[in-house]
Amino acid sequence: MTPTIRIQREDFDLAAEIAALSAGRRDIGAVVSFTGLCRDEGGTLAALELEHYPGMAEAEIARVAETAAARWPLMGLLAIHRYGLVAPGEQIVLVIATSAHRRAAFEAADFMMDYLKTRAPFWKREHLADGTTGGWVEAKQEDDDAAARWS
Amino acid sequence: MTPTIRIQREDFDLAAEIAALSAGRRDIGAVVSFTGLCRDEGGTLAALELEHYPGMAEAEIARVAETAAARWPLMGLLAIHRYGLVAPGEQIVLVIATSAHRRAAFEAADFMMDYLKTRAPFWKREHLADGTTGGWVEAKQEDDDAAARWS
Amino acid sequence: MTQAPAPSAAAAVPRSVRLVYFAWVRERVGLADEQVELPAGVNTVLDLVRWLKTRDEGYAAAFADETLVRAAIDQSHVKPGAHLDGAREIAFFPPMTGG
Amino acid sequence: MTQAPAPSAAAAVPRSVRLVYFAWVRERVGLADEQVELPAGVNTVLDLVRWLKTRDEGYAAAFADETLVRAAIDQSHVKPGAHLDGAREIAFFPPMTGG
Repeated sequence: MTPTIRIQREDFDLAAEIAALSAGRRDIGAVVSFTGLCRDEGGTLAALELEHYPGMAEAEIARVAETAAARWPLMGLLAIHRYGLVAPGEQIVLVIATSAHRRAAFEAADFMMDYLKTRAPFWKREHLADGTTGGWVEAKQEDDDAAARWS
Repeated sequence: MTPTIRIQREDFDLAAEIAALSAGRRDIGAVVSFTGLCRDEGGTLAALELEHYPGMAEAEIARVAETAAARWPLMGLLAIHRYGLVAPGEQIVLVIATSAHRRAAFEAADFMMDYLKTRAPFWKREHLADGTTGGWVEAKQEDDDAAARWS
Repeated sequence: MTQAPAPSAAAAVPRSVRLVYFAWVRERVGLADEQVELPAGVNTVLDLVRWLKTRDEGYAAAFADETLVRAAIDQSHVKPGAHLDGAREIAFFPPMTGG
Repeated sequence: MTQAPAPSAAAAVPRSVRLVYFAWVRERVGLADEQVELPAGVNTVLDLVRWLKTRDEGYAAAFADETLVRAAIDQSHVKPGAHLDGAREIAFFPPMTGG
């Protein structure tokens, strides 16, 4: 099983990605997907700007995916992370895990998101509805705590 | 937030259900979906027959969904369970949870599946590839154990 | 002063309930559903199971393991000790295997 | 018998590395990337941070909190004590906020 990792400016299509992971297979019992969206923060946010470290972003998510693939019996694993400007309601990140059974698929997708949050080199900056550029989003202690659950 | 529960013979469309839960909203940050599929069990299975208790199936899943909605800050929650004959590779069950943050969405979807497995009145019977009718699928201790994690 | 009816008076009223069976419980009983009059002394789910087992070999086979078959009263899960007071529909079925 | 070069000989060779900066580290430094010759005595990531801070106020502001800025060597996360031997690209950035 080779994880699929894509870092792209363009939007993605969950249904098409699940179809690609499932094509020609009849041994998958469980598909778990996580989609992260841009929130409008009560109308104050115009867009999020996502900066990333090209090369390392792919490499680091691939390392996290390999760890997940070694830990759970997965049939498929995919992660897509966008960069550039993303408007409220738009998709930012997608993780899909497929397995024979639900526990592996749930845990692998959950693990991928926790590690991707704390290890993948992406940084968010807020563009506000009033036309100004807000600050860089600060990292949260709860994200570090979430990742620590798996070690 | 009123959970959506559907018990139906027909297949379902994950992308359409997510779109319906997200329509007109810009406050959702996380969407977690679980899709359960019929496995072919190494080519031995021709189909699963799903028997259910009409009325109670809806009522019991609704009770589980209300418990989830009270426990996590969800923006949307959906469960669809099919009955009748389902062929390998086809979809059986769908759960979607949406929230501002990923932890609530992951945990609610995971909880829904564990409880749905052990409390929703559905029973699977195997129809085998050799033309015979196999037995009723036996309940697994691991499903009871999974549900017990939440109490 | 008027006196409240004694509990025994209520119990004496014939109690007609619908029984429904699913999966292999249905197959062994040989019926999907039936309407029965609960005999006197049948007050709990377990009482009902034990009475049903005396009816014929199909029921006896379905309820051979009294701890295995699950029950619902009016479409809510109940334990074997649950009372049947006011029940309209009582269901018996194997452990669930959906999802 | 020929003698292996002493470690000090290797250390004396000028070590040119590419430095890359992201997010507010990039903004404070005022550069997205640059090529630098590592001075003698700069052996670890923390040595490099402390040397960069002496260059001007932008670097000093970027690395004011030495424990906050994260580093990667050749696109893998490293700790402040990591050695720079053989490093081609060293990146500095704030804690990640993707996902």
